[in-house]
Amino acid sequence: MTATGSSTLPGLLPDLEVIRKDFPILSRRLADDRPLVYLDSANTSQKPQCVIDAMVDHLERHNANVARAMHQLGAESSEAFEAARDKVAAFLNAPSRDEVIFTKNASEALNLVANTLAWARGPLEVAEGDRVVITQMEHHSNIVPWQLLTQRTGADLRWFGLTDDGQLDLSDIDELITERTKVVSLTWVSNMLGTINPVAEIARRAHEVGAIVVVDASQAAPQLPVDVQASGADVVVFTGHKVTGPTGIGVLWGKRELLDQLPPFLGGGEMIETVTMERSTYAGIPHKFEAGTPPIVEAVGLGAAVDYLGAIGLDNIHRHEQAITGYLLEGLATVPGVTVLGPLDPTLRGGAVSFEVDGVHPHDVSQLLDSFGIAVRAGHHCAKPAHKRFGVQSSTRASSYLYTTPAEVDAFVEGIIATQKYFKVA
Amino acid sequence: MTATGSSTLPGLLPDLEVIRKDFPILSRRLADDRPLVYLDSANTSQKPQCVIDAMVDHLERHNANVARAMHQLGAESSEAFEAARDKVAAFLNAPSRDEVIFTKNASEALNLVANTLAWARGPLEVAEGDRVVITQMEHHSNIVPWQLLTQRTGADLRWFGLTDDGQLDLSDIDELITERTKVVSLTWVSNMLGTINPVAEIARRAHEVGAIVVVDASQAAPQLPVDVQASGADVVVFTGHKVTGPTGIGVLWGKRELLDQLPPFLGGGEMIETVTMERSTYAGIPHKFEAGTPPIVEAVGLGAAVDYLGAIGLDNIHRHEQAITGYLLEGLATVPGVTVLGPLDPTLRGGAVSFEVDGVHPHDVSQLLDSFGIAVRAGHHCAKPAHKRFGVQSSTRASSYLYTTPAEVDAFVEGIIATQKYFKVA
Amino acid sequence: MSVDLDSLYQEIILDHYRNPHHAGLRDPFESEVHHVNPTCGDEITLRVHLDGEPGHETVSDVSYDAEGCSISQAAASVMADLVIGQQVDEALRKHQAFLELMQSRGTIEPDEEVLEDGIAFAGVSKFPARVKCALLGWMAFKDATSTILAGTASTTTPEENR
Amino acid sequence: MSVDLDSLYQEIILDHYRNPHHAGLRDPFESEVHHVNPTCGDEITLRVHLDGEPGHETVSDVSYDAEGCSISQAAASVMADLVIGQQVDEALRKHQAFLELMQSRGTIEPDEEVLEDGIAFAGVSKFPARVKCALLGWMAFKDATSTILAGTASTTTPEENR
Ligand SMILES: Cc1ncc(COP(=O)(O)O)c(C=O)c1O
Ligand SMILES: Cc1ncc(COP(=O)(O)O)c(C=O)c1O
Repeated sequence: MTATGSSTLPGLLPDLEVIRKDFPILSRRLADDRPLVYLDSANTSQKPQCVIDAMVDHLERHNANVARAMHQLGAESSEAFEAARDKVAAFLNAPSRDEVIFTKNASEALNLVANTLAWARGPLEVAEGDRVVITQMEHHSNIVPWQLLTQRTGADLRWFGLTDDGQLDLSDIDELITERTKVVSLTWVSNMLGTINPVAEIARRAHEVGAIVVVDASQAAPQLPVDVQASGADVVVFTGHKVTGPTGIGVLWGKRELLDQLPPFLGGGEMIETVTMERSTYAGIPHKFEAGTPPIVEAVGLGAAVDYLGAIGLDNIHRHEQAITGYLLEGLATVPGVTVLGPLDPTLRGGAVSFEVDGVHPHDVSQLLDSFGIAVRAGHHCAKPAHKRFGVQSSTRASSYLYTTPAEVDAFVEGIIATQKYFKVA
Repeated sequence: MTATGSSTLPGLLPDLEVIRKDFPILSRRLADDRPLVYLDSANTSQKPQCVIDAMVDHLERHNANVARAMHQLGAESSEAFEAARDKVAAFLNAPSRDEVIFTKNASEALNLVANTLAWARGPLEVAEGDRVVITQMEHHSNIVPWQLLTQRTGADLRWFGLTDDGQLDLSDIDELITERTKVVSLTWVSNMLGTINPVAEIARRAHEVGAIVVVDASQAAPQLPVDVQASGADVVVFTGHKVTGPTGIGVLWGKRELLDQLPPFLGGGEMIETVTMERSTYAGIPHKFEAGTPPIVEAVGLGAAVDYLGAIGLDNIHRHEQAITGYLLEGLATVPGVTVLGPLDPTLRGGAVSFEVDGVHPHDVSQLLDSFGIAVRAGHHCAKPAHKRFGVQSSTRASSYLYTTPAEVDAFVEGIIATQKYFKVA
Repeated sequence: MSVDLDSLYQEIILDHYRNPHHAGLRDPFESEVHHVNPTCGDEITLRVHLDGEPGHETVSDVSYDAEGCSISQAAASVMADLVIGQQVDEALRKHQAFLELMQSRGTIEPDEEVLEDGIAFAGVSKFPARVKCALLGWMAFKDATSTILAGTASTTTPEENR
Repeated sequence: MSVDLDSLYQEIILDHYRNPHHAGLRDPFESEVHHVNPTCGDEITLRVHLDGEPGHETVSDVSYDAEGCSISQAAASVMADLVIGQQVDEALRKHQAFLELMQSRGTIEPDEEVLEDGIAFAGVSKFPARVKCALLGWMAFKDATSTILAGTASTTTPEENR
């Protein structure tokens, strides 16, 4: 495939062919010698060579444990690990590097907040009678931790519903965000509907009642400039593997005042100040929340990843995603029997497009597309409640990224038409 | 350095020079063009090329999210990830692959057990008046989680003390393990003293009173054949980065009957059966305990690592470690002013040797050794209580592994002598 | 490797998908179960009605309400065809044969005597991600039947998560 | 890179290590603090005694009980020499100068007027793992002094964990 199909599309990354060369997997041939058309980036992104090389260089030349090792390799490894923290802090425009905590993924980061709020004593504690507010478009990872928290503490779990066009329904915000509300946790960008939420506005309302605002930026961080200070949030989380970094690492940024007051999450090496058999005292942030050997080579990979994205520019990536998403929505609009879930205006959304094909189950759609070498996701995308809201059990999702070309979108749309033919629904 | 100094040492791995070639970092030159003498393997092990290559191949050719992705890359990635679980199950002689849970490190695995026992309802619940028993030689990661558990629940934390030669003092076992005891958690091999504990015997006693036995195999798994069934334990944990695998992954093995009864730990994607806004039901093991995107490329690396160790043979590695440790203990015995902490008989211990040098602080010892290219660890090695037991605040630790040669031990012993000279204590 | 779509989507499978046999929930039944494929959300509610002496029961009826892909829907339909009217032993033997076929990765030649239309699913075993789909209804049947035989008839919701 | 051991272990440092000045805990004091280096376990208990008018206090005494490596012990000894008898402002200025020197990675030329024997630690700044050692006593002094000035004299146990 020559990937320059509609390279006149305004907003496309200018060096798209060069960027694609950075990703070794994009030259993979699949069954029947098909080229890979990877449209599952909201699930996990592909990795550029520079990320892989940074990890290999670390493993082959600098590997040692961090903090505790004082020899030359230990110093190199610690420096690489802490440099990754600096890079992530810069990526998020965090006021302090110490506010950046490495977790294993976004899910752990959200559980960290939910658990420490249950264990906190004093004003932060979430207890019986308190309220936690989420939304109906959350990923399961931003639902289940709060269900567990509210079940264990006797607090009350409430949520924003959705409008028919896949936006947050803010009409009952005054009933939801009240004096009782201790936490508001919401996604910045929906992984199913693509919706971009008005995070700063909701944060402002939540802060009026003194609630803590947690923002799940798992889908935002890959494709928008994320400025944690401008976001108004108290906590922002994202996951390494969706920002061209490796698995095994996630990020929790939190305001120092908040993190300082929260009790520790997991106990163990690295998070202590001093330990006796009877009792222990704990380190300051970020170490307080990083028990055990941290994801060292993963941090090195993530540091290289955010450097890579930063060099291309998040604004440019955002424009590219909007251009590709617009083109993909236009393409789908030409196919009878296809219904897109979520906003239809590409400027209101991220690059994940979920849709239904009349008469063909998403499994079967994705199976057919896969036979053409096109990778999409079928199922509930870890957003069962959002699917239920729209009366569907599952959907097919095509999600682009900075390496996606208009020609790939063309192949995808043709694939949908061929699928309809195969199942004799068109 | 020609690393065949005393290659006549009985028990050494026969292909030591070939094995060393598997580890790219071992050819690193440090400052002043010194060859690396890596004696910090109890802190983290070095990685063979096959582990690095397996990770690179996955990232460059097979990267996709697991379980949820149904396309070809998704199938390849899921297969690689689940194959790693099979490999780890075989490595541990686990009765079922489903009993193998991937965590982020050993510390998380221990916290998982401590937290779910607090949250459990019914006979497993650890509550006020119940007792948890640990030992004075535990790593902080097997102390702090139990302190947090007992503080939060009002249960009672007790521990086995140590004898002067660094063994567990089992003289008060009948007072410690009683009808009130719900959990006994102990390390198989001490990371500070090197002591190998009689795990099966303690497990037998603990089971007589119906307690759950948790074994921290973080130092055992790298160097002994670990058969979870023979161990008698209910839960065994270890960490990837110490068995020549990557950081970012740990393993929890637990008996199915136990794991099935425990409530979930972290909530999120992958660990659910079904989710509504009001409530969720959870997947069976192993997924119940694996919230969020798991450490995929790390599992691939860990799978390659346990294959690598298995091909060499854990029995052979154990013999090698004993031979090297014996040689190292002999070497230190020739140096006046050096005191080894822990058992002096190499057959009773693992390959981590902590010691004191009269008149020179461990920081200064390790700094001097580092200037000769020799990497050891100085400090409390995350075992403050064990240090306190022996009246020392910190120590220097030399820890070997399957790639360690007698010539490296010679260099280390000479380094100690040179250190004493530098600080004018000999 | 080649993606052998037609070996997956056999005409028999698509026929059963378009016109599922024995669909809809019916009385009487001794056990009703609800199974979910957690990966994709496919669901089935399934009822089993047994008749006959303890130790010699017959599967008098299997009825179900399923939502899912072509493979899962067709497999439920074929399963109902195969087990209704059979001795329980024989029905469970067919379950076992189907399970083995699905886990075979294309290496087993299915026995048409035992599996009838079920042999059309041989191709599914080469698509690991779809094996769960084909097994959803069968697992529900096994679960419901075992529950009755164990004398603990109730509504259960286990998961299929391999 | 070369491991410049002698730039780390200056003779002055080893002298202070072998014969620490002002060691031992003494009365009177307004604040006592206990600091730990969590990585290695090095510890210091340190007391500060100030005299004089609010706004014009003098450091009358600094006494300490420290357990640690040559660098941390020698740094505490040099620190006590430098600050005892100084105006608080001047003592804190020396703290600041020492901190900057330590964080300089060998790029700052230390001012002997201000730091006296402390200039011997310039080499430490090239060993990132040892910077914490050199700062342990200084951080304890800063903490204890600030506590007195804030009028909240008490025994605190913070950590040094950068
Ligand atoms: C005995 C022991 N237990 C637990 C751990 C913790 O392992 P990790 O830091 O990988 O969680 C270690 C290593 O640091 C150890 O040596
Ligand atoms: C919006 C959103 N939140 C949270 C997550 C969870 O991320 P992880 O699985 O890496 O923990 C995801 C991705 O799966 C996501 O899309």
